[in-house]
Amino acid sequence: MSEKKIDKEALKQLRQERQASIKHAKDTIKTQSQDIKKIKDQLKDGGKTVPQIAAAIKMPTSKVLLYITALRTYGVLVEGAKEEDYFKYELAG
Amino acid sequence: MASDNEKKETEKETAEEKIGVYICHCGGNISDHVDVQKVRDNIANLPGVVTAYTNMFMCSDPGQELIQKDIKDGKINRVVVASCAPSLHELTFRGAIKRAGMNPYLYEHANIREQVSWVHDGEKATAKATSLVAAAIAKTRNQEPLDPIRVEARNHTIVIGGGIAGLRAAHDLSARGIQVALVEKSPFLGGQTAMLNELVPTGEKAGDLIQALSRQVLDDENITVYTCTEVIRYEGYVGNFKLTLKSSPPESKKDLEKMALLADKNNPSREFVPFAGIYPARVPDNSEEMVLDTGAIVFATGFQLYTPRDGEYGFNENPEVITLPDLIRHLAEHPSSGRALEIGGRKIERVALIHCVGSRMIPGIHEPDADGNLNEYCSRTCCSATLQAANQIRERHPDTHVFEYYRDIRTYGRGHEEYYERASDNHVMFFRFEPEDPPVVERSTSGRHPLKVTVKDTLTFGEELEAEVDLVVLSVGMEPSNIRDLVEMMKLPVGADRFLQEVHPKLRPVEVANTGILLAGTCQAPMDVGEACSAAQAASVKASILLTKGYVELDPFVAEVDPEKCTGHGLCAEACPIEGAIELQEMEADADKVKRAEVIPALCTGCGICVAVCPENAIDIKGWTLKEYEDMVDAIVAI
Amino acid sequence: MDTDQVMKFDALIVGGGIGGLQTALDLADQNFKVAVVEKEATIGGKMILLSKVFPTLDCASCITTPKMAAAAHHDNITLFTYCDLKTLDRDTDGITAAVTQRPRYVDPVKCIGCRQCEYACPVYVSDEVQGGFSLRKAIYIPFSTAIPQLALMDVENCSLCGKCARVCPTEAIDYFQQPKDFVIQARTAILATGFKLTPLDQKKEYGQGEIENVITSLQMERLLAPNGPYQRVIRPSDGKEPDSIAYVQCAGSRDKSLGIPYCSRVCCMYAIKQAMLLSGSLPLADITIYYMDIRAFGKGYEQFFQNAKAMGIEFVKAKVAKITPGENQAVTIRYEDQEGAGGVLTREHDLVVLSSGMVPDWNPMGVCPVSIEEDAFIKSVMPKIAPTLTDLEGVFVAGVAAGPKDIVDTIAEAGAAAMEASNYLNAQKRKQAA
Amino acid sequence: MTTQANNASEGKILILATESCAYPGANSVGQAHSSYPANTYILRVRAPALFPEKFYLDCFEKGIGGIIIMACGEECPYEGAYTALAKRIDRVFQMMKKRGYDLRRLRLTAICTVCNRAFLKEITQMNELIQELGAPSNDIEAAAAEAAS
Repeated sequence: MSEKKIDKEALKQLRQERQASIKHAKDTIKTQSQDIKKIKDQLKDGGKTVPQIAAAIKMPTSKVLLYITALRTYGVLVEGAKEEDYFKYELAG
Repeated sequence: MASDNEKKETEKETAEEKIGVYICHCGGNISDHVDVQKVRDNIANLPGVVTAYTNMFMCSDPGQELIQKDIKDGKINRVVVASCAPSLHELTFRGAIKRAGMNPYLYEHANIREQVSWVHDGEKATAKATSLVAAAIAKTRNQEPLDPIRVEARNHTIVIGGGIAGLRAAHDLSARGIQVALVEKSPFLGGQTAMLNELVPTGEKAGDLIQALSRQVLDDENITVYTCTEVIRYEGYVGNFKLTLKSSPPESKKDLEKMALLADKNNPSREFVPFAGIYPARVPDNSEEMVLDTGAIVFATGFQLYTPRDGEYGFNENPEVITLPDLIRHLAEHPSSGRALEIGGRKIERVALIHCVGSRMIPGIHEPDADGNLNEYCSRTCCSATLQAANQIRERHPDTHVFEYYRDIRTYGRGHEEYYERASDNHVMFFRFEPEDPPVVERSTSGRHPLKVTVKDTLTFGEELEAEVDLVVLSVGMEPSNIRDLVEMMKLPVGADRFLQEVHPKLRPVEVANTGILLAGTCQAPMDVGEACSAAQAASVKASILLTKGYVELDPFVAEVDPEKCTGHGLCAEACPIEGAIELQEMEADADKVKRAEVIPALCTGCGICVAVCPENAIDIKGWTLKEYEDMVDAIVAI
Repeated sequence: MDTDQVMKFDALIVGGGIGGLQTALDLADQNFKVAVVEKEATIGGKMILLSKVFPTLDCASCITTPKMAAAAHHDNITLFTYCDLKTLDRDTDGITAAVTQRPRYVDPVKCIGCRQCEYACPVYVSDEVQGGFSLRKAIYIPFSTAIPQLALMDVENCSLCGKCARVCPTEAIDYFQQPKDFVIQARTAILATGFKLTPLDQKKEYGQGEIENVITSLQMERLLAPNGPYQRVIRPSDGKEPDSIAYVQCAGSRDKSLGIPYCSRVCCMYAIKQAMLLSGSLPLADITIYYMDIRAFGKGYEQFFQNAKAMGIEFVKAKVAKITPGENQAVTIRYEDQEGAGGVLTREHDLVVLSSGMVPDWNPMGVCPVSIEEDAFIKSVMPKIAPTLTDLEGVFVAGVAAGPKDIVDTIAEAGAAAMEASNYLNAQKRKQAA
Repeated sequence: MTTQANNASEGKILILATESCAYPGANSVGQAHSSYPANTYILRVRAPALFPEKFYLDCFEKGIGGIIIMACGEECPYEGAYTALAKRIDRVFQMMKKRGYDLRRLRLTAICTVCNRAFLKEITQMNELIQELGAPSNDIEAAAAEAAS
């Protein structure tokens, strides 16, 4: 019990020490989850290519591709069929 | 080898299999997707299984202790662990089993994380995990205790070739405490390096380096140097090779020419003689044979220079066409400082250096030699050597103009690019040609210079350019020395480029398939002096690894013949890719002389080709038997 | 001083890339005790990040992982990853190195490499291992074949949300971990500190790394690797499958304007290799290599080059003068043609790869009294007959630390360094006995 | 032989994966948490050249639906083993043909340590095939029927 308490105290102090980076990380999480949600929303009705998504949500194509790549790595999205020079990406499962 | 008593003891121990099965949760990694308790229940009653547990972390100390306790209590004599990939923890559990006093090969690992819980889920995952554990149980049932194969190794190495790589290897091996015999065909040490003068990029004299290394070798009581000596017979295997050597008076024209260089010297013994090498001992008067036992063999048989065909760039048809080594020798022997280079009293005002002669040859464009060989490879050293010669001429003889004809300038080495730059600063003129349009060397009719070189120069967009010159120098490439007899004798692998072929350029770069034979230097590929020494040291370290323990320990996973079943078909020996690894031997059976297959474990790689071809099922790879696989398939089919 | 923090070995190897690992194995197999100090969180160096390797075209991971595993499991080898070398010096007693292990914020004994923390972590961070083309988490395992398979936390990007600690099945997360200082004593040391790519941010003519779809050769390795970011080759600006790909050779080598006059030895071959792999995966794409001299000098390399030519890869002898952004995210290359008709020409490509060269990844200054050459690589005092000797007795050098070289030459030199080190150890033993 | 035993295992795919290439390749798929059909059983082998022709035919007789040999290809660490294997598989195909087995039930392929996509592709294709073909005994019956007609 007491050990946990110390833990909590220490954690509090650590949060204090890392204030700046924690704030930065929290902001990042917020932006990222908004961006990711926008991308995922675009894919609800089926697969889309990077330029299609980018045009719809007004985000640079390179940024869309970066998110899509990460989401594929963590199993959220999968690659779909090819449309002209681009691949479509779809929600997994 | 275990004594009979010990053997019986082990047999008794393992006669009735008592299998302990340990299934890991991996902290949820497995148990979140596989019902591990159900797997345990499914397999607990399989034949031979005496205990079956699940555990949160099998790899942890408490997990390992669980196994060790069961072993020490005499409860089990076989172990199956079902957890992550064997690459992660197979050795962990083998170690734990060994520490508990049991043979570590009475163990099988079922991979139910990477190949089950991380790729499947639910009932299917549980069913598959059950099958894989059942298969592992089936496999252990017939397992036998195994011991690594130990082959006594003689603390001795024979180095074949007394060039820079051979000297380097001999010195290193001796320093490591290994006895060395250095065998050199010619009367000289120093090989092709002795034919060089200043080395790129340090400017060191090749002779000084040879002298320094040879001194160390010749003064070393652990090294015996045999010049004028060749290997004529070979038998044995790693740790226990037997080589027959033959020494005889020198006969070759080259050797006799070099011998002639000694004539002017008073006491040439052990002193470097330029363009000959070190002459360490008198040549023998008669032929003599001797047999040496050795643990490893280092090949340092080096290279020979490409000899241009008659008429190739005018070679052998015009006395003004020479090779780069000829030029190097001339520059070394005539350190004159006249404003123009002179050769044989002839003033050389303009010289053409042509790269890639006998290197980078292309089928369909270049002509193969009499044996149909074409040197498609780059000889690696000639670009820098050519530029060095060009700079030397320009800096010593400012009135001599130098033209270089090249395809690509390959001054890749540390400090080599500087030679290229210096050549530009020295106003060496460069012409670049495509292999299909090489420079043409003809006699000139103008009377000003004897030769004329015409080239389609791609640097001036394909313009045809003519230059009259007094001398043409051909930068000849490297070819492997003629060691056909050794290759045949030792069944050495040779690449398409005719150099000796390593097992794999990155995994085992200085080894050949024949364990205990190592490659040092230019017998393997073109290299410069530094690279050849590096390679020689890499070969030496492999020999040290093999020999310094006094024995070679090899994987126990080799073929084993059941003499009861073998009927002497010999199909195994035919199929075996390794010369001598499995052979028919005559032996006594029921007072009859019969032929039976016999494996030399030190030569066997355990590939199993022999297993597949034996009509009697008399051969198996220890630790990976066919029966074990069949049992595993049965287990997979059954559950 | 706390004696627990002094560890003794026969040999200390600085760098756990392919060169360091080969030296370690060659020493350990002779029963010498070896410590390997690696600054990254995993061993394997640059090689483990490559796709396939020339001239055999076998998978780089398949060649590297067995050596990594062999080193990790070897009884005589101790790996110290995520460690900085503070100082390395020698006196009459041998080598003393001060090392600091950076905190992973994960207990290496408890972590089982299950990556549950990574999946749970909510922060995405640029993944350098994937050339910046993908995102990893703030707690992560560098890649699937990393050794050790241990997670590490990047506190700069951590929000301390506690999710990782909650999902960890072994309670391995330790937010309070501190750097650990320790001392390694050894009788000999081998420097195998490797390389990094030539920096291109100074090269104005090539866009200073600012032009989309102009990537480095190591980034292309990731695009070609089967476990790469996209698992296929598409261009990073928008995911288009490229129709035309160009290589700019000597981008940062043989270039006095960058202070790198030397040849980096590997770029010709890796460009040819990548071109071959590209023409396999994108059979319709045009592939162009702009070069000065093709330096295919190793065993089997020239034949490899000729095969590439025969496959239809276009080699243009030219000096690339300028790279600029083109239409539709394409890249424009202006070059001075040195063959054919000559003159200054312009061409557009979907993707441009800079064949970056090698610069040393470590400067011994202030850390270790070993000399470097003008090229900033470690000085070899006998480059011809003993290439791995430095000017500090008992300290040897292997691989790219002593100048650019390819994997084959690195591995050979690693063996050479191991030979020198074993003979040095042997001689010391004899001296002690006497 | 009971038909029941056959039914139980008609959908099983046996994978012989080499220790140095394909087996770690399968683990890499696991590390990426990519899903694939669970009726796949991977046996670790040093070199698949070990197995005689009979082994493969026995497997089909035992009811294994498909076999994929995942070898190292030309990177095989055992000299000559890959060539020997390729030749043997040709003979197995001939014998399969004679017995009436669909030749697609046996595949020889090269898989590297990080060839995740190739691995998944091989498995998916084989799985689709054996779902379509059913138990190997079906092939024999079909072949017999064809011969009779």
